[in-house]
Amino acid sequence: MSEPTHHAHTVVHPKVYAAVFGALLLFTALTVFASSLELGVFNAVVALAIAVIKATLVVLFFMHIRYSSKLLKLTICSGVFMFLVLITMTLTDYISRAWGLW
Amino acid sequence: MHYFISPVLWQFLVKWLAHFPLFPPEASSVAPYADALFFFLLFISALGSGIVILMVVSFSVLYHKERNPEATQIEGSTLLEATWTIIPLALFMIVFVWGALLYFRIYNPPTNAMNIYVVGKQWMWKAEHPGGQHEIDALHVPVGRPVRLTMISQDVFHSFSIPAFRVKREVIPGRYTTVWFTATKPGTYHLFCTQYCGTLHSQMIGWVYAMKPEDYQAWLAGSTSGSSLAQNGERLFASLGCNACHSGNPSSRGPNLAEAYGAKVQLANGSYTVVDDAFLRDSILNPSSHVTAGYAPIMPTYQGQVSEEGLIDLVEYIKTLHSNDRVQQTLNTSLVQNSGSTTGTGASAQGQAAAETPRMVNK
Amino acid sequence: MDSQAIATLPEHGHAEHEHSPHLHHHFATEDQQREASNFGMWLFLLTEIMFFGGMFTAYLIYRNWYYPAFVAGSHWMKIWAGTLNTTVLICSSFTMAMAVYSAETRKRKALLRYLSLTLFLGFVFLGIKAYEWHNEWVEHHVPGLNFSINDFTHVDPRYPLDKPLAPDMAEKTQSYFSLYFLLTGVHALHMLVGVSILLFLIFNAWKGAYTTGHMTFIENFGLYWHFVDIIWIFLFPLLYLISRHQ
Amino acid sequence: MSTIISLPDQSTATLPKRSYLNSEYGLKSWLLTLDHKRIGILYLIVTLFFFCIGGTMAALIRLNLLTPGGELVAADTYNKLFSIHGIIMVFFFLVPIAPAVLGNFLIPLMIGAKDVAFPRLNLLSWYLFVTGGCFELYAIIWGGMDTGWTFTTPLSTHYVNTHVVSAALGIFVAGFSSILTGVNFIVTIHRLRAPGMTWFRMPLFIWSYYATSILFVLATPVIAITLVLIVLERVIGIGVFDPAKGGDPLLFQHLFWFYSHPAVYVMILPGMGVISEVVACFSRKRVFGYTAVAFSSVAIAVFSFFVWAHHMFIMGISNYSALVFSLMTMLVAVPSAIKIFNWSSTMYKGSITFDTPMLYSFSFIGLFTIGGMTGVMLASLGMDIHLTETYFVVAHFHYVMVGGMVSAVMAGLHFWWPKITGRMYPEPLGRLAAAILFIGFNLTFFPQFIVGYLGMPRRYHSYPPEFQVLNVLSTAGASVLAIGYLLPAVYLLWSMKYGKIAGANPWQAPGLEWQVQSPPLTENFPEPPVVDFEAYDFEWLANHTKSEVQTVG
Repeated sequence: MSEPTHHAHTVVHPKVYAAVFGALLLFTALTVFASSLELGVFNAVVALAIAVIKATLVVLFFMHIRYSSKLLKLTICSGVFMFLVLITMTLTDYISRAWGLW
Repeated sequence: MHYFISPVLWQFLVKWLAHFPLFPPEASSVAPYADALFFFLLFISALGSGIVILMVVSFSVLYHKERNPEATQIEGSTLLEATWTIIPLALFMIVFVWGALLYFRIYNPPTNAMNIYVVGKQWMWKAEHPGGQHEIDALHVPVGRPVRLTMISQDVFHSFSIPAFRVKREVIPGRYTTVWFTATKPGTYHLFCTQYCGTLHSQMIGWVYAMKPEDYQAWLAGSTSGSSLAQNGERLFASLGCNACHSGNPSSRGPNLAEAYGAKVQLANGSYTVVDDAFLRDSILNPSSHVTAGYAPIMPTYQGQVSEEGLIDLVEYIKTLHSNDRVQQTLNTSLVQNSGSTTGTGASAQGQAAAETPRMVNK
Repeated sequence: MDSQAIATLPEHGHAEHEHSPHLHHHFATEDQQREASNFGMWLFLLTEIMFFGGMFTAYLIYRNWYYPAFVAGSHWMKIWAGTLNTTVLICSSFTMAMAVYSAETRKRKALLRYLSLTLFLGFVFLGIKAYEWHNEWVEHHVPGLNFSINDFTHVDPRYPLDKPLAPDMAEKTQSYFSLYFLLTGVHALHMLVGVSILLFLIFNAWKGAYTTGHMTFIENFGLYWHFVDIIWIFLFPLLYLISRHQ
Repeated sequence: MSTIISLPDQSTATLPKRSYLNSEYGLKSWLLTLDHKRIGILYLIVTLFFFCIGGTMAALIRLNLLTPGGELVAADTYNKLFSIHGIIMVFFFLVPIAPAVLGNFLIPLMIGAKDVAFPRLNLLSWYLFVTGGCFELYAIIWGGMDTGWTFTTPLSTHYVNTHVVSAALGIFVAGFSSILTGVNFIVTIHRLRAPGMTWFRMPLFIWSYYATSILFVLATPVIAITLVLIVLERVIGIGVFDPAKGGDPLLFQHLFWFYSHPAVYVMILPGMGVISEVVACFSRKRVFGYTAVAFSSVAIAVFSFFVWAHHMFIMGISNYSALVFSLMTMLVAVPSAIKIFNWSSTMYKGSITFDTPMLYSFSFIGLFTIGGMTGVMLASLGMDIHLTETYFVVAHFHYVMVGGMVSAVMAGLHFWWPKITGRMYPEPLGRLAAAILFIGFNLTFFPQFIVGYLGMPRRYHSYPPEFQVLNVLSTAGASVLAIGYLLPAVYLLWSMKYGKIAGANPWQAPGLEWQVQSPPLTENFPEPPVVDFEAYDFEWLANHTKSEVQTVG
């Protein structure tokens, strides 16, 4: 096989889980707090950035991707990439309609 | 051949076979451009297919098993593969640029184009000329003059297609789309709905009559309905009470509409936009998204109260509005009319028209 | 099954794997089997990303178009409920991770405890969500079934600074609530599926199925559960938080 | 080194005593089987059943178009006919036929695995497919649907009263069958290759199925959610696509085509894989530029995600988007062109025989070239305005899907028929059928290019009389085409009982699947094979057989 089938299977220590759990709770509190501030456009940016960080933490530690093969990392990246393609290419159409005829 | 079948049938067959077209007429100014691209595309298609067929056939003959019992293993050839990557890519890029130029030619109307409105509904086309001429499943246009169609659908997607002009555009509910053409040859051409739109989709067809300018003028004069779109719009404007706020007075609650069409306005959210047909239509239906800077968002929506034809009348009226004299005049007459019951004064002609207009609404 | 054939394979001659009852015949080793099912689960999660992708696209477009309606709509969301639910889900993710850990370390009792906790938290989440939906039903905010724009055309007593929406924009709050019910509904459907699988898992774990070293199933379920959590991590700010400002 | 293979006389061969076909008997052994080969055959039966339905609809459509007035059926019946034809053919025939039938049967055999990675999931996806099919049959039998296969909103949500909901749910359920099949294939190809089967030793067939599976996994969920929205819109009226409620019907188009354009490549990529195998085998040569062909499969899969809005050029997408999507569409045409040229050059200095699969491949190359070039015409913005929504488009995608894909499926079915059943079909009839199919196909669909450029819109129940001659030609061609489909059905069925015994490797092909008996054992390989040769290594095969003949004889 080209991919190693004997991948060292890491057992993640509960301490790591607890730390991630704490961080997630912290970020939840932070995002709720941030939503009460008037930041204009940055309200959305901050909220989404925090959501992305939280999701990344979950994927990396709870879902063990930090300890997984390159194949899995690539798989997830490709999924996220296609998701972004769907959103951005559709949205560019909507945004650029305002440019009218040219 | 005709000895074996009945002469009548033979004659019928000959007539049938001799009188069917293989190429559509070129009747608009863009048609030759479209056909030029088409012939170029046909040429490269033939070239490509020709090369492939030549390769397949000649290899089949040359390296048939009888003739060449043993195959010579070849890995590939980077040079050859690069060749047949780059040459098709270059050809496709030419096609892309050419096609894009043609696209802009077909979809960007010249500024001096005359405007005709088209409303699509299951299953008919209604065309409305600015002079108030209405037609169903037909469109009369003059030769040699750019014509812009502003189109909208009342229900589902339709598609307005005139093959002889090589133009087509989807007609969408809730949004104006435009297409333009200059007819070059007088004649009668097919008009199709090409987007599947329900049971009688194939009956949503009609004819485009391209006429010499003088014939067109005669037709216009002969089929007038008595009042132009702008006049209808004016009556609707008054009957909906638009003039109460859009009176043009400096103190009025709505923006001044005279000479508004084509101007650039600032919206309440700070962005700038050009007032065009679509903007006017959307402002009537969704006013709160189109509030002009400096005005309060108090305009009610007219969604569901005005038909697409009514909206066209209003848009056409606002387009032709160059001063507010008439608006104020109507305002006065309707005031007079409103107070008519108490004062007993007779309503003016325009007031009567305004009273009649509810029939125009929700037709 | 010809186990002789597997033994002749040079690279995979691990004797202890051959007779494992969990090894399917078409895999050479248990590691290979585990990696394969792990990979398969991730591919399935990719389809889930795209599945939600369509709804997120719709959400972004309409938020762009009808921002005031989204502001008004999200003002009716109960932040405390959303925050509580986010916390509940994060806790359940943690207990799920711990359950997987317990299975890895072959502790049956701990596994049972964590799975039951996860199940409990899953029910708490669904309960809070049901409470919110019930409220929205009472407030006539369910598009298509029970909707009235009344709340948006008049000043909301809790947000006295908010201006009431014009009727045409108030109509567009339906877009917000459609997407709200669509997104939370599909998410809750995933939760329901997850909860049902959890019941099944607990039953099997009670019989000691996952503490013998074969834990692919529980691992993959963990991935699913975390994924549902991630979806909520995005839904919470999108639906509750980011549109609260004019 | 010589590539001439001298096999012992195959005519005395007998069917192997034990095979996947006779390992178990009874309906239950088929319906509960976990064997990928049996599941492939289950798929074959169901997809061919749907093909018969879709084909009947096509025949009625063509008959109705014989006369300009459309006298055969009423307008709404006609609309139901083409809607059913489209939905069945796209979602229940073209999408599953090659991946689910040939892929299920061959992928494990070709990479030296005993089964796909998740056999139970595989069976589940067949049941999902059948369930989806039942929804569809329900919709058809209880009155049909008349939305067209594109479900254009707001027509499908507010303006028709037919069985749109069950049709959409059927596609939704069948979509999960595609997704699970895709997951299964990707994992199988990554994880279950035999020792020594590196990525660049894999047959090109596997590469193109890998690309197809990526499309399955990433594109199908989007149409699933879109159809859910359609159903919700019809049932409770949530208004996401309804312009009256502030929704945008163009959003539906975006989401629909985000799946449905890649779906076109789901339909054609497996065909390309088949052609690579067949052309190499009957030219007795390695495919010219293996790497280029392999990567162009992946490139097609990736690029196909960036082109969907070319179905919407005239629908009022922004000029900017029109430019971007037109450009991307031009780019996706390049890998297809590379493949065509590479297949043609594979024949150079080969030792070519014209067996039935090879004839079908020629038909594929010819028809797909025309289909591809007309695709470039449609991708060209300005040209698209005139051509789209006319019979030109109809002809174009039939050239790609029916001319291309069905030719490829026929090539594949004939090529692997001896492997599937252990018996040969009558070769002369096979060649005749291939010729009839090619001629019938061109007669049917070439006139449609002309009538399309003349402007005849698609989905018309009646049409202006001047288009009649071309439509009559087309209908006449369709009757020839029908013979081209019926003839193989007859002789393939006949050959299952009476065909002569094929032997393990009737085509003397070097692929792994040909190194096992036909029909194969349930477990495929008694011993896991160790692959020490490249794909299409005819020299290896010659040596291998020579040494075998020496040791046995």
